[in-house]
Amino acid sequence: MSDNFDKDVKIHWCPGCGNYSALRIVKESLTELKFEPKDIVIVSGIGQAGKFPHFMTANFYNGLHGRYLSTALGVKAANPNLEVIAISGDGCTLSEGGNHFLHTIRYNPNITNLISNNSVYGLTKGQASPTSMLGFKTKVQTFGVINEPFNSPAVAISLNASFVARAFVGDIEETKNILKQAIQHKGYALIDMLSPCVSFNKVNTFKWYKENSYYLEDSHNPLDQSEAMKVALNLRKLALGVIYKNPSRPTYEENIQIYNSDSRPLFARDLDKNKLEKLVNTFR
Amino acid sequence: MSDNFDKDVKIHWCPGCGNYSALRIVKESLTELKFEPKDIVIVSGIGQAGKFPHFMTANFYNGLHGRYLSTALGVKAANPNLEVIAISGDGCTLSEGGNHFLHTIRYNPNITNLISNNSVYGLTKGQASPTSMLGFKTKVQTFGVINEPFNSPAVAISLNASFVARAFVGDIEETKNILKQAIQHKGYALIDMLSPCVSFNKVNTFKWYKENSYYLEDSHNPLDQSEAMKVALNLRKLALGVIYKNPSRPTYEENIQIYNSDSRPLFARDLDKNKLEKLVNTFR
Amino acid sequence: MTRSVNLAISGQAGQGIATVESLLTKALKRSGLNVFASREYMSRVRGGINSTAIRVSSQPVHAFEDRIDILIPLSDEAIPHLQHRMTNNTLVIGEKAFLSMDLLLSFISIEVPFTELAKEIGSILYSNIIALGVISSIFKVERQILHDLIEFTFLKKGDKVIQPNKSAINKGYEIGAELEDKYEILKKFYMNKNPEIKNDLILDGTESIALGAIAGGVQYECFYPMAPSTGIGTFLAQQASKFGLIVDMSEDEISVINKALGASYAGARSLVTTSGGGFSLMTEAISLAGMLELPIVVVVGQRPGPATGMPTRTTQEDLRLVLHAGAGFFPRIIFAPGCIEDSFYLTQKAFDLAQKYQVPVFILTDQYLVDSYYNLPFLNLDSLKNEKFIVKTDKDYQRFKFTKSGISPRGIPGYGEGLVAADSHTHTEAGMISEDPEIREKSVEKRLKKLKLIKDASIPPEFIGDANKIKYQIVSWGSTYYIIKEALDKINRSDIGFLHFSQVYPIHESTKDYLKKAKINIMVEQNPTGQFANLIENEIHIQIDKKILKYSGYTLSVEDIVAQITDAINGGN
Amino acid sequence: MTRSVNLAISGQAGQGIATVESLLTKALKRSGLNVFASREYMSRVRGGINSTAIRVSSQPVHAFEDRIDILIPLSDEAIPHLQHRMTNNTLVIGEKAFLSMDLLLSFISIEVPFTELAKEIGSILYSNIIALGVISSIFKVERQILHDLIEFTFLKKGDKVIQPNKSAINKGYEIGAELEDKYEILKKFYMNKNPEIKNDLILDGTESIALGAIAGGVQYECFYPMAPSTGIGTFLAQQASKFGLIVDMSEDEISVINKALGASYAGARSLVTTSGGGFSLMTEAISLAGMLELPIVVVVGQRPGPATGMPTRTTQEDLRLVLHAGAGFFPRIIFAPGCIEDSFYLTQKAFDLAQKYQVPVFILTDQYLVDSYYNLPFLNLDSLKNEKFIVKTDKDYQRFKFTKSGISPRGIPGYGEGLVAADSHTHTEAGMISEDPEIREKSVEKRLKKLKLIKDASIPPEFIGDANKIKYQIVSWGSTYYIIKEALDKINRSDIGFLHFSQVYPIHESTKDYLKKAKINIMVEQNPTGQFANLIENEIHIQIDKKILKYSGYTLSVEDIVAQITDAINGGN
Ligand SMILES: Cc1ncc(C[n+]2csc(CCOP(=O)(O)OP(=O)(O)O)c2C)c(N)n1
Ligand SMILES: Cc1ncc(C[n+]2csc(CCOP(=O)(O)OP(=O)(O)O)c2C)c(N)n1
Ligand code: SF4
Ligand code: SF4
Ligand SMILES: [Mg+2]
Ligand SMILES: [Mg+2]
Repeated sequence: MSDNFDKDVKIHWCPGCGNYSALRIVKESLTELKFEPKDIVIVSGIGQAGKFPHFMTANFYNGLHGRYLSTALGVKAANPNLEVIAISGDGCTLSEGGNHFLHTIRYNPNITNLISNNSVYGLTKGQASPTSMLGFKTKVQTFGVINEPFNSPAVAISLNASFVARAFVGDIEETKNILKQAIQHKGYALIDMLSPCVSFNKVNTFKWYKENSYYLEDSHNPLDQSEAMKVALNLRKLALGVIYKNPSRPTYEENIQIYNSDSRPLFARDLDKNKLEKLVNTFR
Repeated sequence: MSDNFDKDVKIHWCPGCGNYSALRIVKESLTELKFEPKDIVIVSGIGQAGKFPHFMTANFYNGLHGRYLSTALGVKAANPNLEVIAISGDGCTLSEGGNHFLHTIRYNPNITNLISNNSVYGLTKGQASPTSMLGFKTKVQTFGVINEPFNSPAVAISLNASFVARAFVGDIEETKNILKQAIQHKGYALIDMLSPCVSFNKVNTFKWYKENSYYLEDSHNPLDQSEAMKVALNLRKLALGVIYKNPSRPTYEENIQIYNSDSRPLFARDLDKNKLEKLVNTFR
Repeated sequence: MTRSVNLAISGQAGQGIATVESLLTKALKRSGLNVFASREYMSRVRGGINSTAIRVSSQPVHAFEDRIDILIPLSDEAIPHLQHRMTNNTLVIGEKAFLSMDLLLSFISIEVPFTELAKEIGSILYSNIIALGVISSIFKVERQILHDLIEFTFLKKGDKVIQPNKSAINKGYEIGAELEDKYEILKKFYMNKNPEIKNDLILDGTESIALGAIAGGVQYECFYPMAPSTGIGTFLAQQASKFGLIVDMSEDEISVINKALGASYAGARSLVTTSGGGFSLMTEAISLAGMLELPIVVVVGQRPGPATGMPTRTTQEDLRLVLHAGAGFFPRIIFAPGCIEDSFYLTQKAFDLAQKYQVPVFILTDQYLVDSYYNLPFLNLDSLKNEKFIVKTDKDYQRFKFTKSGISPRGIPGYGEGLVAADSHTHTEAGMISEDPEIREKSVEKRLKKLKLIKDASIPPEFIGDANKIKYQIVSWGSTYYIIKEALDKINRSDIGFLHFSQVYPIHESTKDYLKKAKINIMVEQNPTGQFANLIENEIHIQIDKKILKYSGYTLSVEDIVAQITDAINGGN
Repeated sequence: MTRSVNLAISGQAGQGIATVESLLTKALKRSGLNVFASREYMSRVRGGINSTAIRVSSQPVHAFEDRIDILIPLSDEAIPHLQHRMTNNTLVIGEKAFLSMDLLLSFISIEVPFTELAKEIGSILYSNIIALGVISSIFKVERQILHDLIEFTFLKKGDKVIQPNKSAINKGYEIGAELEDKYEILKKFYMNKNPEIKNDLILDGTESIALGAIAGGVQYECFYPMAPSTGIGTFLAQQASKFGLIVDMSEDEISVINKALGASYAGARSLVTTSGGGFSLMTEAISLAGMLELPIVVVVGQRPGPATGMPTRTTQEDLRLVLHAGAGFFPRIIFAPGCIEDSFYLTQKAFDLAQKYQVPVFILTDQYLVDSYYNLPFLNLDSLKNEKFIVKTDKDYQRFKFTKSGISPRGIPGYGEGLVAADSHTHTEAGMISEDPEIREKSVEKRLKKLKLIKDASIPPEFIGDANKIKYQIVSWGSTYYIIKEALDKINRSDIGFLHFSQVYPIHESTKDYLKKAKINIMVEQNPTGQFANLIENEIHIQIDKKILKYSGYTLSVEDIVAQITDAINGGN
């Protein structure tokens, strides 16, 4: 089904890691939406989830830890025609990259942002992440986590993000469904994607996620910010599905003046020398 | 009234700047709460508001643009007995310092955080800040601000901050009242302090703030997160007063193990050589 | 030798000194006089004490002199602030309150009650414009030039602003005429005019860099405001829609550089503008640019540090920062424009080289240069090519192909059939993570090869003097160019040469020969340790013999250089 | 010359190689054999191919050799991965599936069906422990030592883990005995034991730095995980409550350093630990430390760059980064420990110097050193003083007093009657913002004075050899110390000396004399450009004659050095 996006490489993840399902979900969704690898840019940071683009066929930019949302925004600014999937871990996105998380939401670029959320630092071998639960013990957090868990959907809604969802990689079909909506959404679309780390997180396991999550009812109105917020604030039972949507915000690309009259991406453009000459002459 | 904290220096702010009132409010509140300058550390970043500590008598640490909340947390960690007031501008706190804003809230150190919010970059002469309104025009934002304004109280509540308030420097008595509550609150206390910039923000003037704000009724229950959030999400009419309070979160200092059995600040302690010797010997 | 009249206007922030400076320099130029102006100001929005220095001359002037011939004080702090630059012959024109006689300075003073006169026109705000009129009158600038400028400047504000300003100008001319009748001394400021320069450009360093960026085809400028580089972003923002340029004032410097690299990856000509502190935050991503081989132009406006330091003052102390920023090894290019023309041409060139070699290119400037301006006849746009240096990819495109030159043909996602990778790990030709020691070695050698290419193509230093006669050679880089040049003109000794670098890394191989020609090489730098002297030593293993270092945060002046070179030479070797 | 048996164990991440390594080295040492071990591993949690190299000897061993005498392959990639280090005499002990005969390598192999045997005990997980038993038996380690270690290691996990592991050990010993009967060759691995070392310490670089920090009185450690420095923070976290130490894993490296400086301001002995990329993000705050004159110790574990590079590999390429990080000029100290003992003592000293001079002190280490360990008799704690270097302030205390030495007495808020300022601008003695050129000059000179003091007190390089006989001198810094030392022992020529630096900045003034003694100075560094050679040239204006540079991401070995030095010398001059 997803052969266009398949890549014949050894995958670096541990057997059983949630990222395998995530990979399948992404590849299949893109295939089903009829994208070609060359239309797509996968932008990622550093971490286990950050290795994502190495394991599928597409353009990619695997940059620094924490900075991928800025990269993604830059890519879109330079060429709004590219479909950008920005994916990285909970640590990468919310810890090192917290500031870009906040501000990218404010810009509302038309990108799909998957946080592969395993509530732990996988690649660096098991420290607590911002989404780790209170009391979660590790080699470093020897007395357990003391910091309030980072509720990324709630924060996103508080910033009036234009699309906020949560998904669980254990459920491939539903997650594909959510992802496809996110991709088709115009503007920044966040998916807090729950993805177990079988090596370092013995609390938030596949089973745990299954037991501690539920799908939003059809009656849930994602257009109502306060209602969405109420849902998001509840961390005891994790809502899956599209939590919030604000279709009225223009995208960043729409707000970029220069694309109003000329839709060519930047690389296809040239300097207008006459205009420059005129400008220089205003300094006489 | 506040002579202990007064300082005989030329103040660098423009005549009419909201920071003058803020300075008075801080000095008087501290005096009324019977603090002495040597109990206090004012921690600030860079910006007009960041110059704050130079204009009053106290210990101070005027560090880098955007980093003052981390500094403040470090100060408290090393010596929980010091009373720390962390103050800086909206740009410093929410733009350069956005990540520390998020995570300091998660730690919940016992500090008072005043954002001197003038919705503009004062010191660098008039660019839009994260709290500038949509459409706000400047020399740089020539077509007006396109990014969703940063709603710091809402973000703080979404992270379950332990104290969230908004105040307006135009009302000295009420703001003192709010500030005193913030100082007395155990844990991180945020005040989004509206403070006009008379030089660069011709939209959010004293008059504008007066007209676009209201005091919360006594009936408002700051302990209810959803209710508080509703209040905070409304940017059309700005609520003044204590919006949210979560008294159940332990402070960061309370969570630091080493102060449980020994309350001495770090500088008063010494290495226990015997313990080190024992530890070294475990490697035989 | 160049004779100039040096005028200073000083007062508080918010008193409109910048307006006078801008109008006056334009007016003087349009009347046929050469001008040079430079500003010094505090990190304040209102109050404090700032000044502008304007040199007026029949010959071209391009450098800062300390000496003040005419001072217009606009506050009582003006004279104390500038007295070290005043002489017995300094003429002060101002109102009584600002003449602070208690300083017991001897200078010549002429009282003009600017404030009173301004009030008569309608507001004390006009005092600076009256002063502008007085000076223009003294320099015999046609009044119409001022009127035209006023009209142009306040076009949008309409007649109710234009009219009183014109009246203020007229008032100034009136007074100017009166003064000339009364004070013989004013005659000595008369200078021949040269109609040819009337149509000259007049640009400051900020404008020149920004125009250079446009000429270089900039398409994506990202910045976070920080003195002294903020003006570049502001300028570009105002030109953005005209030039199809995206200007993004971002949340912080880290996002700035990462966005710019993202845009560069997608094919945009990217620029970031910052200062030392903001640049520091970009360090990690500079190294990323090295790894991803993405073109990027980075303008760093130097200001004195460490840390916040003196935000609005000048220095040349971030060369080592820019040279060494980023973990690991990768090639880079550093330009340090010596003048306004350089600021334009080198910025343009920076874009070309960044694309060509797929490396970060730095423009190292400083507060002195960005805030200085003078007239110049033209900027040559004829040779602009802005080659794209990208390829349309085919199916098996590999972004990091090992080639003989070290340069891999650069593909852009969405242009061609191929896929374009960018990977921050050590990677294979296809951009896949690799831990293979051979891949690492080849990758390092690829980068070394590129550096060699870049070095071979670097700009030679400019030598002024008679290579066969020199015993001493002044070596410098960046913004001190004209200051030293004028000083050497003044000293006027054929045994002193001048070697100036506008490309400071990698340096051209001719440097060795140049340095060997002089018996004593004397480096002039505005930092306490001689950073460029160190760089030269590392690159060509020649030790600079003497260093003239200044680090007060205030620019070197022509007089400083004259004195210190004289000293250095007389101090023997 | 040291004779050692070099053992390698190689398999996938997650197969428990680290456990075997740790148990085996301890066991060998406790039986009276010297050990050296070092690890190389991929940036993976499971899979891939990793290895540990363990040298066993009657004499002390401290350096990495390429040559493998015995290999235990735990996966089919082991032999391909390590074949370049194998010889005709390499003995491979492993199961058939991993002996990959198709490589047509000639080596001696002994088949042992570890997996099968492990299954018999209850799980394939025990294969590595059986292997451990076999090796221990070959080296004649008393079985009880292994049993004790197993008990201690799995204490918390209880009997159901301890028992099968003991059985696995026993199985290993059984097989070991059988093999010895069968294979004459195993006899040659016998080595004399030295009971004196049974009680030695055995430490890796990570542990040694962490213990050094505790010895230095560390009170506040802040970090964000990043290979290869993460282990230090982890170690300290586990000791935190015992030593009254706060360990904070923070949101990012920028907060890390700013928190640590805040804590330092309030009187804590602060430490941050990071690697090149994370350190890059601290650049701005390093400059802040310079401006605020706050003590801070910064450990930078080097890994190959640029950017993410090779996270788990080794290099010596961030000297220039650490040396030049931060806008503006301010004094700093950089240590680069050469061995495990150095790692301890220099880290301890770093804290003292940071407090004494109120400057940032850097410990530059690398993956090779933090992941290497060997036995050593003791760590000397007797001379630990940890002087506080703070004063109780009085009412008119001024934090930045200009003093003759350049050092201002350091006050702490809340200790005494005075107020303590910290200001990131150029500031007066009281810490107030200043734009006064004289204040700036005095501040710069204050910093220059401190650098001078620091330089005068710096650690001289260690010279090994006969100064009067040497013609060649190998110069190195940091972690290559023992590798070069052993290589020079092997080469055994009296005309070659060795000069090693563990303080790399500022360098001791004796350096000049040392370098002048040799006709040809040869620098050995693991980076492509010779960063330390450049540093030396800038500091003392002597050019290093030759450079041996490695930059594959894999450590230099004793063999590498022997070959390259021989080459360099025969290449003549
Ligand atoms: C600036 C910087 N700091 C630290 C690191 C080290 N690092 C790599 S991945 C990672 C955390 C990974 O956690 P997460 O983002 O949750 O991804 P996961 O591995 O769990 O998928 C860290 C700290 C780095 N590469 N760069
Ligand atoms: C790293 C860094 N980037 C940029 C600056 C320049 N800068 C100083 S203050 C400021 C913004 C000030 O705005 P705000 O924080 O809102 O404070 P205000 O002046 O409005 O009180 C900026 C961008 C800096 N000092 N450091
Ligand atoms: S460590 Fe965790 S997140 Fe990383 S690959 Fe293994 S299971 Fe997945
Ligand atoms: S610029 Fe604005 S914020 Fe700054 S001092 Fe002036 S009025 Fe206040
Ligand atoms: Mg994670
Ligand atoms: Mg502001």
